[in-house]
Amino acid sequence: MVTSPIFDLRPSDPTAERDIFVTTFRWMLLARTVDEKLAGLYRAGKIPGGGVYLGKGQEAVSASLGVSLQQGDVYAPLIRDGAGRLAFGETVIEALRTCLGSVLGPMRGRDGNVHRGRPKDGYLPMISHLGAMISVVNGALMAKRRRGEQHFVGATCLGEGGTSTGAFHEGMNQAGVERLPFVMLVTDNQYAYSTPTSRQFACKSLESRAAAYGFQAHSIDGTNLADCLRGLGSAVTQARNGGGPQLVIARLLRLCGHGEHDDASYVDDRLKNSPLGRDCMVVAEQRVIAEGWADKQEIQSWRAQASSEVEAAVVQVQTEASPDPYTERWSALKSTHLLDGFLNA
Amino acid sequence: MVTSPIFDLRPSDPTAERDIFVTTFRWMLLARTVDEKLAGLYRAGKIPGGGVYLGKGQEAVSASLGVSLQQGDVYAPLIRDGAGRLAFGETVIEALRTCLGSVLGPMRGRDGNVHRGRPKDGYLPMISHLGAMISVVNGALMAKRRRGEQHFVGATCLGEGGTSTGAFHEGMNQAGVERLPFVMLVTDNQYAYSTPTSRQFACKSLESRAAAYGFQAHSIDGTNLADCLRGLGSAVTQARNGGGPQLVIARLLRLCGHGEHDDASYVDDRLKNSPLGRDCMVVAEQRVIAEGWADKQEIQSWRAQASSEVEAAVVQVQTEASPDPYTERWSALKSTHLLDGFLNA
Amino acid sequence: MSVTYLEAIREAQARALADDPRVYIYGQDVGSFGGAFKATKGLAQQFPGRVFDAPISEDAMVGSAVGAAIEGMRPIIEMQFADFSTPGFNQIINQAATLYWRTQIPCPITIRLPSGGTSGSGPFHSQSMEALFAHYPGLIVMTPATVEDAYSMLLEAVAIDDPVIFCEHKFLYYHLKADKLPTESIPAGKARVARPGRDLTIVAYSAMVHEALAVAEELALEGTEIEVVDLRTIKPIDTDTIVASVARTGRVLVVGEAFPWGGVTAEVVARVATEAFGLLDAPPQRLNAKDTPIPYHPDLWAVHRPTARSISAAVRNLLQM
Amino acid sequence: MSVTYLEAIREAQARALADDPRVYIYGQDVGSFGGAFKATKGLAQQFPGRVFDAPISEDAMVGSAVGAAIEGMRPIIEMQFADFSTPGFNQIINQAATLYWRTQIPCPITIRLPSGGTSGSGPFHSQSMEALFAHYPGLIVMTPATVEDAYSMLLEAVAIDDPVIFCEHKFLYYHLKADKLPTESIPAGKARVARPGRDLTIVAYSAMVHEALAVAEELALEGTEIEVVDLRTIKPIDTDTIVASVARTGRVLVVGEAFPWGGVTAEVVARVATEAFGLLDAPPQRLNAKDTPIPYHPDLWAVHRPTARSISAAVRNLLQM
Ligand SMILES: Cc1ncc(C[n+]2csc(CCOP(=O)(O)OP(=O)(O)O)c2C)c(N)n1
Ligand SMILES: Cc1ncc(C[n+]2csc(CCOP(=O)(O)OP(=O)(O)O)c2C)c(N)n1
Ligand SMILES: [Mg+2]
Ligand SMILES: [Mg+2]
Repeated sequence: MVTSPIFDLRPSDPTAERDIFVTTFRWMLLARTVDEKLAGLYRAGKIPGGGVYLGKGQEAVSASLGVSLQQGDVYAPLIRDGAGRLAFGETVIEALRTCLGSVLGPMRGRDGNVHRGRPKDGYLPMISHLGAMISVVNGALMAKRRRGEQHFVGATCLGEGGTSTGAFHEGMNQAGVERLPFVMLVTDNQYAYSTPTSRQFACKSLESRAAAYGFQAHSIDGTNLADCLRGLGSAVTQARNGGGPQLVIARLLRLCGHGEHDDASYVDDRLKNSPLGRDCMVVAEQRVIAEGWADKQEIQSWRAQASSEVEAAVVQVQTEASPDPYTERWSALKSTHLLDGFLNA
Repeated sequence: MVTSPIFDLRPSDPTAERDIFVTTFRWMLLARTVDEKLAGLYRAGKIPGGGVYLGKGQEAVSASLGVSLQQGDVYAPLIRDGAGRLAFGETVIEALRTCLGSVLGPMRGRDGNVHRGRPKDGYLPMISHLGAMISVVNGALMAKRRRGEQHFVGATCLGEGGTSTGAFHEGMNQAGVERLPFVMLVTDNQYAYSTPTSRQFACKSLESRAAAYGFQAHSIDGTNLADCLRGLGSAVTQARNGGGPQLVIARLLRLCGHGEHDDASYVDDRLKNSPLGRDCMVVAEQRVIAEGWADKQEIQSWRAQASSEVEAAVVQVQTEASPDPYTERWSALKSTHLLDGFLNA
Repeated sequence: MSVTYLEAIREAQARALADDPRVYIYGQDVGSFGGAFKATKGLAQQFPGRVFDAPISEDAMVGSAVGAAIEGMRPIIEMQFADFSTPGFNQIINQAATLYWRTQIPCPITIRLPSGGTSGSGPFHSQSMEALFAHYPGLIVMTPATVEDAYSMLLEAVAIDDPVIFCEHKFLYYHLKADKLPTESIPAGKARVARPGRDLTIVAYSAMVHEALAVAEELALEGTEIEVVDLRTIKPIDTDTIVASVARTGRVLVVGEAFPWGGVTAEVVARVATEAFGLLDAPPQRLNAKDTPIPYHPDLWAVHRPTARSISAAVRNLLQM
Repeated sequence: MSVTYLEAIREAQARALADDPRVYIYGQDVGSFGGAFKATKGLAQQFPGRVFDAPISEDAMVGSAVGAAIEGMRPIIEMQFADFSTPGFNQIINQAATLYWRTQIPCPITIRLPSGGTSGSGPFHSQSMEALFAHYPGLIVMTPATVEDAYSMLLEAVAIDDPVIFCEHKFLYYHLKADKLPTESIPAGKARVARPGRDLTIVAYSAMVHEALAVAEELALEGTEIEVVDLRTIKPIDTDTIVASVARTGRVLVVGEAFPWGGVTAEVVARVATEAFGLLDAPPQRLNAKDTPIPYHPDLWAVHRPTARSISAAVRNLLQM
């Protein structure tokens, strides 16, 4: 894992609650800062592709998974995992390069926004088709096991809507049959785009799906960082220690539109005013202060540090070249000798 | 439902246990007779397509679903449902015409063996892709509901192996969301072709999948006709009476090869010698005798009746024409004006 | 008053719902939200219970449409993007497309695929999948290029007793406008000469028709008259109209936005070669997208797909042959 | 000793497993049972833990292969029938086929599709799906027609750093025999002149090569020399070899077993029309299966697909042109 140049947020004592909590909180802060910047760039028409998809309200659960993973693990985040990506080792500049279309980004302008990763480092780039990453993670874990690696874990993320896909089912079932060290994090943010959960599934709780695949189930309050750290930490540890596949269901409310183009006016006010509607950033900050782990001023300095990292990255990325279609290698194959000459003339 | 000409097996008093049991048993006998005939024709090289897929050992569970359904219901049987098909209203001759490639069969030689049905009568012809019929039944039920029909039920069948498909998941989930009067019968016959259940799923029991979709679960002993009638009768009744979707898991052992080309040498002897390995025909016959519902001689006469019906049908079908490729209408569209002239020249 | 391509699609669905109680619309977010692109805006409110949200289950969406069709309904299925029809692919080609042939029971379903590239949509929200469906027997594949066709062909699609894959182009959704909805239309299965000419024929469909027309405009200034044939449906293909055009011009360039191996352009060129061989003054030519996934970055995308610029170059080249 | 096409496939897999520890085989019933067609017979026993059964989950089968490939493995995935690749279609075209282009990480997976028609297999166990995969960038599609190619191309498929769709023809499994396995081979991507001739070229692939050769035999008796080109891979297509053949013969018939809209025959005819226009003495022709699902009944099936008989008729017709 390559960490962000100025942000090398490793807890100094990983057993100390304060250290982990504060570290994760700072990843959340950084992710929220990136997201807010992206929203601003979007409104200013500065996103080449035209769209951005944010993780507002989901930072706690996302970052908690990211910090629970380590080098050698496999991680396939999804659409609302800006925080987890950073915590796993993505740099701010990688994120921005992808969203702003810099040719220096990991996807070199070929793919954009949330579709980014670094497969060599175990960080897999999602395709859009929901559920499709699960079996890819399975395969990576099967390969690691076959090679005799040990103590590794694979994890991927999905919204509650994504659990309705056939790919989810086949992937979960496969992880169960192979008894992989796999963590499936489902963040139930109450909507799939505009679709409420009542139109998405009829089970009493998504946790009930764990038994259907031989997974162990965990429930977490996604608005509460402490609970996220506990639940995901425990799921990852169990998977790592031979406990087989784990399904973690986090509950919260998406605090943004599906994408920044969406005003999310369909979101039920009762949900907004319910405990699910709490902002995990606020809840986490309150805890930091209540525990005396940091004061307002210190938090303010973290925020400022996040801001300046993000601003600096944006400035740098905006000077970077976009991909040049005329020097671009228009080839989908590694085996150049097998390119079809007629099509590539 | 058109019933078989000589077999009009309706229980005279549907509340009388004897009547239902004996009626169902006789459908089972008829189905077993058809299957044995098909196996013989297969060995004699008389099956034009070359393959047959039998339901040996699964007659009780299959027929029990068939007799539990009624006119106006939707039924999409699968590969091992010869008995259920007959009980639902397929005639022996229809079955044989399809398997022997008579142009008078419901599929007119275009499709064969188990791929047959009469959609107009609610009897849907399966495609091969496992799990694909579930959502088709859902759609038919949604249409009936939309039209204001009442007290109808839809049912379909699958092997335990078929539950690993994405189509199974999406269909089950959809039935749950729409809260359809739907019965999903999964017959766990311990193998999917050669694959044992340990390589197919990791849940402790397939019943656990009911909760994942908001279904009610039922377990039945597939070797025991009484239990099949009870379990499927109750599931169908509950679905019919507004109880929402029902998942029925029947356990037994496949007593034949995957198809008649397969000697099934991979089947574990322990399973053969376990209660799962009992032949439902034998178990049911014992019950008939023990209860004094019929004696050996009467049962023998039923068997003879089944045989003569099947033999007569085979003789008739063998005189029937096969499809003629030169008069065949080679068109996949109803809208003949939209046929592509170049392709259909 | 003016009406966009997208509004035409909405209006056609409104009319289909109003005219025929057997019609309903099912897809992700199509209900009270009105769809990711707003193609069903207001319809759930206007037709209570007949426009409703699906789970993220494309296989089940299509499968259920077939079941409903067997029971006499005429469902419209909206895929959120054409690209997400892959999980529904099996039900489309093996269930819907074979039903009539197997059973003689018609399968009148319409599957709407918001298709094609728009700037920044990337590899998984930009695909033109018409060729996959056209390859399989039992499907009709429509690719409307105009506001009028978007409206009248969608109404036809719903009325047709066979499954129709309706490829509506996202690039045309907002920008393409007409004065009003049409009252008459060419029937499905017939191509349209979108612009007459005598020097060269461009055969195109969907968004590429407009790129072709732009090239025709450009070359007209130089005295070259390009005939543009809009295929309208790509299964069936109206070979006669194409051959008649080639008979007039002697030169043909076939343009498609899809990937270059196979697809509509290969099929059209192959037909021209077979049916109009003697009418050709030069080898028939094709222009497609590049043989890579569709890139995210607008600068890459603009070169990946054919545009007026690359079409114009191909036309000039062909005119020299 | 003689070796069948099917045995060649088994032997190639045995050798790939023996030569490279990164290779494994995954698919329904491929383990101790040896596969529905016995293409992996004995391999699970010979290579413990490296040949294992999958659940009935084609999507997950392919997805996991991509994940394993990212981690450096070289999986072989067996689909039980090509027709059952549809539930795995999304992972093939959107995950496997785009991985290298998106990330520069190679995706060396081989997906074996038991393809094509055999008597009585019906609409869902007979399909030739090569065109679907060839249309998508990022895949190599092989269609071996001989025992030798079945062996050497499968070994190549496993060695190639890109996803390969290996369409093996079920009709050839048992009947096609060779004396021994080859020690040398033409490289993938190159077509082969299966029989030289001067009067007309038949371009074919997979099982149709043998129908074409039968026709060439038949016509040779009448003094007509047919050249038969076996494409071997249909993505890429070896245009040069085709054009060179057309240069010799001036006439070309392209034969495929797949459905008639689009596909290999359209692509080849389109290329010939574009690249060899001046070399043609008559319009290029195609012959495909009929535009309906594949019928179950042997009598229908025999007329649905091209055979020596219908090819011969098409050849005679083309020779008159
Ligand atoms: C197979 C598939 N169908 C449709 C889509 C279009 N789509 C993208 S995101 C989305 C909603 C996802 O909802 P959920 O899984 O709950 O995640 P959330 O956005 O709420 O985080 C949909 C329908 C898709 N990406 N994949
Ligand atoms: C999607 C799909 N993949 C593969 C197959 C091939 N196939 C046909 S039957 C079968 C085994 C089915 O096992 P199960 O569902 O347990 O039913 P059983 O035969 O035991 O009754 C397989 C793999 C198929 N029909 N559909
Ligand atoms: Mg959600
Ligand atoms: Mg089974």
